[in-house]
Amino acid sequence: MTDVLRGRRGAVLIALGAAFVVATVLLAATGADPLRAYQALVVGAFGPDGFPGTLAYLVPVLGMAIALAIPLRAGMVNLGGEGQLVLGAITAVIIGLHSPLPAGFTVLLAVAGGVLAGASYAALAALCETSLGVPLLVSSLLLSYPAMSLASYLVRFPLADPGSSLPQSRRLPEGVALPGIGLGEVTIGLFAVLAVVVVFLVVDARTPAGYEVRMTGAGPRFAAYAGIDRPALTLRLLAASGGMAGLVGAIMVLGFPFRFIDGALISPQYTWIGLMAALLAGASPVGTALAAFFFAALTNGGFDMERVTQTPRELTAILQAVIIVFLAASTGLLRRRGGSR
Amino acid sequence: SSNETGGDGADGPSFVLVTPNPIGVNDFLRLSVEGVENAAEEHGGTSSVYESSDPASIQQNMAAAVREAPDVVVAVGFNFADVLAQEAERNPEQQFLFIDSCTEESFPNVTCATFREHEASYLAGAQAGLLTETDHVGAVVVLDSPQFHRFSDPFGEGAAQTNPDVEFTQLFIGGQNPFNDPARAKELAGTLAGSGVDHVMGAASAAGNLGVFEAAEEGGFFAFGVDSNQCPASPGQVVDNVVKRTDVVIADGIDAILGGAPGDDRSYGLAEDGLSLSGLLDDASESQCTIAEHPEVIEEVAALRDRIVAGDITVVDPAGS
Amino acid sequence: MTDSTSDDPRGRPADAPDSSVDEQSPAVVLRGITRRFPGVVANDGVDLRVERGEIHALMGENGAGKSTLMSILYGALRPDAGEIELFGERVEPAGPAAAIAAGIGMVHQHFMLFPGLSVTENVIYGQEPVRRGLVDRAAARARVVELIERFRLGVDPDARVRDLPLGVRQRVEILKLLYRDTRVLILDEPTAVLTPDEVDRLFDVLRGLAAQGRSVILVTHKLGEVLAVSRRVTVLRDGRVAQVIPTAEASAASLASAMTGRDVELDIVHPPGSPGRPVLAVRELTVARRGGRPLVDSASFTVRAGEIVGIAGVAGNGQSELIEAIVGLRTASGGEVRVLDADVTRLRIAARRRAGLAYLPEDRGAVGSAPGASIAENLAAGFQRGSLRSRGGLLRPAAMHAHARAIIERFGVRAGDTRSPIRSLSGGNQQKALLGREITRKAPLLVVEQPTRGVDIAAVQAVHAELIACRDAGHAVLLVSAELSEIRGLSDRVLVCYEGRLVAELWRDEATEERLGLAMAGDS
Amino acid sequence: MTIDPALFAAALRALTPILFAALAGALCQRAGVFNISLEGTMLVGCFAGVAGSWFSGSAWVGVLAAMAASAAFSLILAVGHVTLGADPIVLSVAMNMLAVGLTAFLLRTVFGTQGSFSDPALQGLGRVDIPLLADVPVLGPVLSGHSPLLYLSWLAVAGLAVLLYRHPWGLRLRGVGENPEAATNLGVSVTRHRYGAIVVGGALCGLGGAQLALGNVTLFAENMTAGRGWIAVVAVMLGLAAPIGVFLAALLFGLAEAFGFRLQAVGLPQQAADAAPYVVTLVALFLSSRRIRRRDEAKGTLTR
Ligand SMILES: Nc1ncnc2c1ncn2[C@@H]1O[C@H](COP(=O)(O)OP(=O)(O)OP(=O)(O)O)[C@@H](O)[C@H]1O
Ligand SMILES: Nc1ncnc2c1ncn2[C@@H]1O[C@H](COP(=O)(O)OP(=O)(O)OP(=O)(O)O)[C@@H](O)[C@H]1O
Ligand SMILES: [Mg+2]
Ligand SMILES: [Mg+2]
Repeated sequence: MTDVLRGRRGAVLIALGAAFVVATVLLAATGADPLRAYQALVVGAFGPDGFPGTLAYLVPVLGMAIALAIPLRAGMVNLGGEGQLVLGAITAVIIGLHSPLPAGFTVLLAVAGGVLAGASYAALAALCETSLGVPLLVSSLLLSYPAMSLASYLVRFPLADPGSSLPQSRRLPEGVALPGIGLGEVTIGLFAVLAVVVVFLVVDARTPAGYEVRMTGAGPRFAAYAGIDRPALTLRLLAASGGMAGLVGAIMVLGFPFRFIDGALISPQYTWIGLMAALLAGASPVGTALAAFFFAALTNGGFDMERVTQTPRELTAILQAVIIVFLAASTGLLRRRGGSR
Repeated sequence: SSNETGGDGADGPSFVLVTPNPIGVNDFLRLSVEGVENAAEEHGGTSSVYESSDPASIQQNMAAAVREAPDVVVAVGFNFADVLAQEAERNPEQQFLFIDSCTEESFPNVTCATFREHEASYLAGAQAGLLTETDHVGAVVVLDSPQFHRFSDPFGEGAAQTNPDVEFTQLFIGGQNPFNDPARAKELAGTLAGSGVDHVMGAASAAGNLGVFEAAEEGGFFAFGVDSNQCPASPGQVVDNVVKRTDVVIADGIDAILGGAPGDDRSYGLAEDGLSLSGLLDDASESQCTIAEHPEVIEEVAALRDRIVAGDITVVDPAGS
Repeated sequence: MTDSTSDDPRGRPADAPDSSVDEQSPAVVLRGITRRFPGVVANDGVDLRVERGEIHALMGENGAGKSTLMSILYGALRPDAGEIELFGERVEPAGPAAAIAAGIGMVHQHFMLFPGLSVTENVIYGQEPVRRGLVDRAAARARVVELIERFRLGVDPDARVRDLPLGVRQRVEILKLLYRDTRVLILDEPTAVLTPDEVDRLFDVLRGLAAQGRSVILVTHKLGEVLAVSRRVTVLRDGRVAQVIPTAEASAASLASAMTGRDVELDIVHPPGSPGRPVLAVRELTVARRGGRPLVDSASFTVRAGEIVGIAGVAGNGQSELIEAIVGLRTASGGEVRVLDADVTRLRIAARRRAGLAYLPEDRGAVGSAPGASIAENLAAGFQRGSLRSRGGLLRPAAMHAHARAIIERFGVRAGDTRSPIRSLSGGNQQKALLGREITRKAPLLVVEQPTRGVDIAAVQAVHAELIACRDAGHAVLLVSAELSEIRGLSDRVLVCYEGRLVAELWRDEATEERLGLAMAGDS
Repeated sequence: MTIDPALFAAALRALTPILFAALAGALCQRAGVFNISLEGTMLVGCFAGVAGSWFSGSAWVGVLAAMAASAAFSLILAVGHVTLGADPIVLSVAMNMLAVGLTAFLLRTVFGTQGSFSDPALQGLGRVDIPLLADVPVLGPVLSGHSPLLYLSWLAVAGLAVLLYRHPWGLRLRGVGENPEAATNLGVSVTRHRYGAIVVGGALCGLGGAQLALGNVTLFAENMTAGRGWIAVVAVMLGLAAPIGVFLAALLFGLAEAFGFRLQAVGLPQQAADAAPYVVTLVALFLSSRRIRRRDEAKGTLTR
């Protein structure tokens, strides 16, 4: 047992070391000073100016990572996170713009609406599998596109901001916003996401439902035999997953710039980075959170590296991909060691 | 990434340009970089450029630019509206030059410079109206959104002005990556040609327009470019371009701010020479644009420009409120 | 091979000499094979010698190292020490491909088939007949059909394997070896899914092969089979060779004690049960199949408290489907299932379990357990919403582990840490643990399928004792087994399934081997 | 809107790059590898195709360069997933990111430009007129006069079908996908077959990229695959990873795109045109899976 563990730590260290070497070579090859680049990366991620940015980035990345980890724990892959995220955001905006209630209630209603929209859309993907026989992987991915198109249509026409030529919604009324926490643009949405992580952790480790989810992931036929109702579970897990994605969407639009901008939630690839974090960690709550934090820091530090050193921006993308490839390979190696044979 | 230029101007003024997208072949952004660099040289200062890739990095870069506390932060593109307003409010000492858009509220430390692209598109349309043999012109447009209608709608109106029989059709690229899909842009231009269009406005992004020009070359029809002189990309196929003189505008704006007159809303159109057509510029004969072969059209369009400048004709802004 | 004239049941070497150069050398010689796994020495200096034309039995308790040794011979595992000699030549282990090329073939206990491919494709896989660069499908099919007919295997060469019942899949595995013209056949517990008749047929085939000079290594726990078909026996115990004797000099008792290292009472006779009120009542239960006769055709029977009802039948005659319909893994198209007073026909599994059902499925690897999950997690299934919760509704890890420990101790499971994955237990120990879990539920009705398949003698006896104890505690037990001796030894009543119908119901005394055999062949 | 030969010709052009990538995906799926790196691998092919053609002056050298570069790129998935056991989804997503960064980086270093590269001297693949067929009234304009790679893609469909269902390698590959352990036990190397599928798939993606960058247009633009690799992933699912099925699925997308263009001209919102292919696919999947499900129900293997 102990020597297995030693082997694992070794594999991770080797992988990180290898990524580091490749990154250094690439940096040096383009004439950049690697030391200065790494310094910029670390300062950009954790320095006093950079850390709020890392936290701001952490909210959507961690949120989406948890959203996707929830069904992944039962072996179900939700590839439709982008659609659910966008629907949650646009719903929150619609409520925020049109609710007649006082601002505080409107915010609560918008968050609830976002969660509900994401949850019901993901549940639709689940129904496609359980009632129509279209595999979840496919139905969730395919449903994602019409949702994005719908949001795109809404902000160009009915919700369009008349003052701007950008495809974006009108700005939410004054006060319809999540309170900030005094760190850059970070709002209490961060705590909402962290709270979900804790709930996920407890449910996963300490409740019958979490146990049933894990067993479904470990052996779907065993789970069926043990009386776990897969269709119902699929529906619930996807609703939870989509609800979380919708929550992230609502948090994002209820913070700066207080509106829905077409593509703003898609192009930073929050969903895919989150999915990678969840997959790398085998969907375990703590592992997923750590991986998400690592990616958030890496991405945010990358901005600084780009600005401070002379590295071309393409190089940052290459470096990130290289690091991910090596990480994936090392966790693969781990899984292989830990598995049979 | 950032590019610092100017060693001798260490104690002159400093400028930071923040872009909304990677610069790439985006002529509009390239001209902006030129404008900032020229201004730095002229005033004996330094300049650097922060390239953004998505909304998250726009926010990051803007914050970083303000932390640098240069003499002027130059932001290009409507994507900055919210971020700039926020930073301007928080940092009243910092001067901002906002190109191509303006904040909703006005701030004393924000100078805006916007373009009336529709005026030039209208002139390009007028050329198409005069030149079309099928009485059918069209446009290939990145997205069905107000900002891009400023290029396409006035083009149709301009054509109708000079040729009342003309029919106008516009198609939108869309899809998963509208700004980088030359193959789809080309197919759309081909579709237009198939329905009888012989002059196409290419408002299909930098990469997309290359697809439009290829289709023109293969289909034997004509196209119009935007932002800068695109005629050399496909000599013989590109009639003319809607040129945005971002460099001029940036230099102008920086002069105004350093000269102690910040906070203006400046609008650039045909009258201010912030916009033009390649064919109406002095070096039209070297532009490789086919319009050079039609002096009579140039003449007629120049007259039209004068009427717009004089206020006889008002071109409607499709994105205007 | 059907034309074999050898009457000798023990497969003496063929009179016709083999044409190879060194005809004296044995087919297989293993010397000093050692293989360690973390914490265990699975094989510890094992020697094995198999002559040409010999059927050699390899015996041993669960975990004795049989599979490991065979995997080494087959090239799937590398030994840490020792040498391998085939037909007089020293060989270096170089993977299954080399072993296949050297004439070694193996039927694994867990079938190694491609469910989505046809029988023919499965058989020719890796050694396809080729014509003009492409697979010669006509030749392949002809060859497979010829083998099927010659060995009376009764397999449809065009069927998809995923549509075939387990018993037939076994025959596909054997077909694969026959097709490859294997000179040394390794069969790991090949009879586990076969009926007596099929076992006889298999043995005929094996004897015929031996008569041709081929060698067979038979890995099994079944004493009767070893005595019936093998020429010599090697017994492994704790990774070492405990005994090598000619079968003629062996007896069931001597083999059993060589395996276990102690004396084993073999002929245990269990007293009959005393049936009480009906617990399971099945009425006219039907499972339809599109475009064919029903998989289960109006089955009706009752199981009472305090009795064991056995269901016998040739694999593929609807027993599995009947059980699945009773436990709720399959939808019935007609009829009724009642547990105690509740009609459960339309209920999901969870509800049926609540109504009083416990169930040990046939496929313990995929259905009965989640192999990668821990022992504690596997044994908690069904208890997670019950005794393992704290008052606040949370699962208590300590309770989960204590629960697993209790089952492990009570049912004599040999297991270390309850946190290690259940697949790290040997088959027999897995089986005891899972049965323990189901019995611990104390449900009025216990349905068990093939409870001792692939399990060693000591474990068989332990499982049987538990089933009897369960019955005597007043539970109703429904037992499905392909093992006639098991059915006869445990059941108070026996039902025989043939082509989806229950064709016979025999009381304990009536259920002789002959009558059961006849009924299973549809001749009632 | 008119339905004319040009519409179908446009559909065929639109489908070709998708088809190559989808065939690659199908091959990998058959070998048991879930490959969603098609987008990035194709993009690498676009760049290598343009670079190869530019420096050699021959479009065909460009095609070979595209195949070689994409095949080499796909080795990341092969080594990472097959040899090192990494998760294929994570690797694929990273590869897609890497391809965007790498091609942009190379565009900057090799061509000294950003965003896109095009030059009148860059050799494209040109068109082939098929004798006789070109003169047939309706069929001629639809089927003749396309890039040679378009015809090659049809050969690839047929070739892949023969390979998978008639060639020993194909049988072994399908077995590897169905039950790798069983394949290993019959002496068939899972590693070698998966490497084969991934690398051949890479070369197919390279062909798709070459068709896009040297056939559909003659230029390279950053990220120019524009989601076609993802459509290919969907086409693999819809086509059940069978060559003909994948072809039909890709054709559906091609038609949806070509029709979408024309429907725009009569007032269909662009966003609706964008969403349409996915909705159509979902419905098609629903209909086909209903058939499969009815069969399963008949067999009673529905697990509750
Ligand atoms: N891959 C492995 N990793 C760790 N231990 C193993 C592995 N394979 C076998 N063992 C161990 O080696 C020993 C011998 O196992 P083996 O499977 O050879 O026994 P067996 O005689 O075939 O048992 P059975 O009758 O249950 O099939 C057991 O203690 C087992 O736990
Ligand atoms: N990862 C592992 N760690 C520890 N032991 C393992 C592992 N994998 C397999 N084993 C051991 O190897 C054996 C697997 O061999 P085999 O396949 O013969 O088991 P089995 O056939 O299920 O057992 P049985 O023959 O009793 O049914 C198990 O008994 C188990 O003890
Ligand atoms: Mg074994
Ligand atoms: Mg075994």
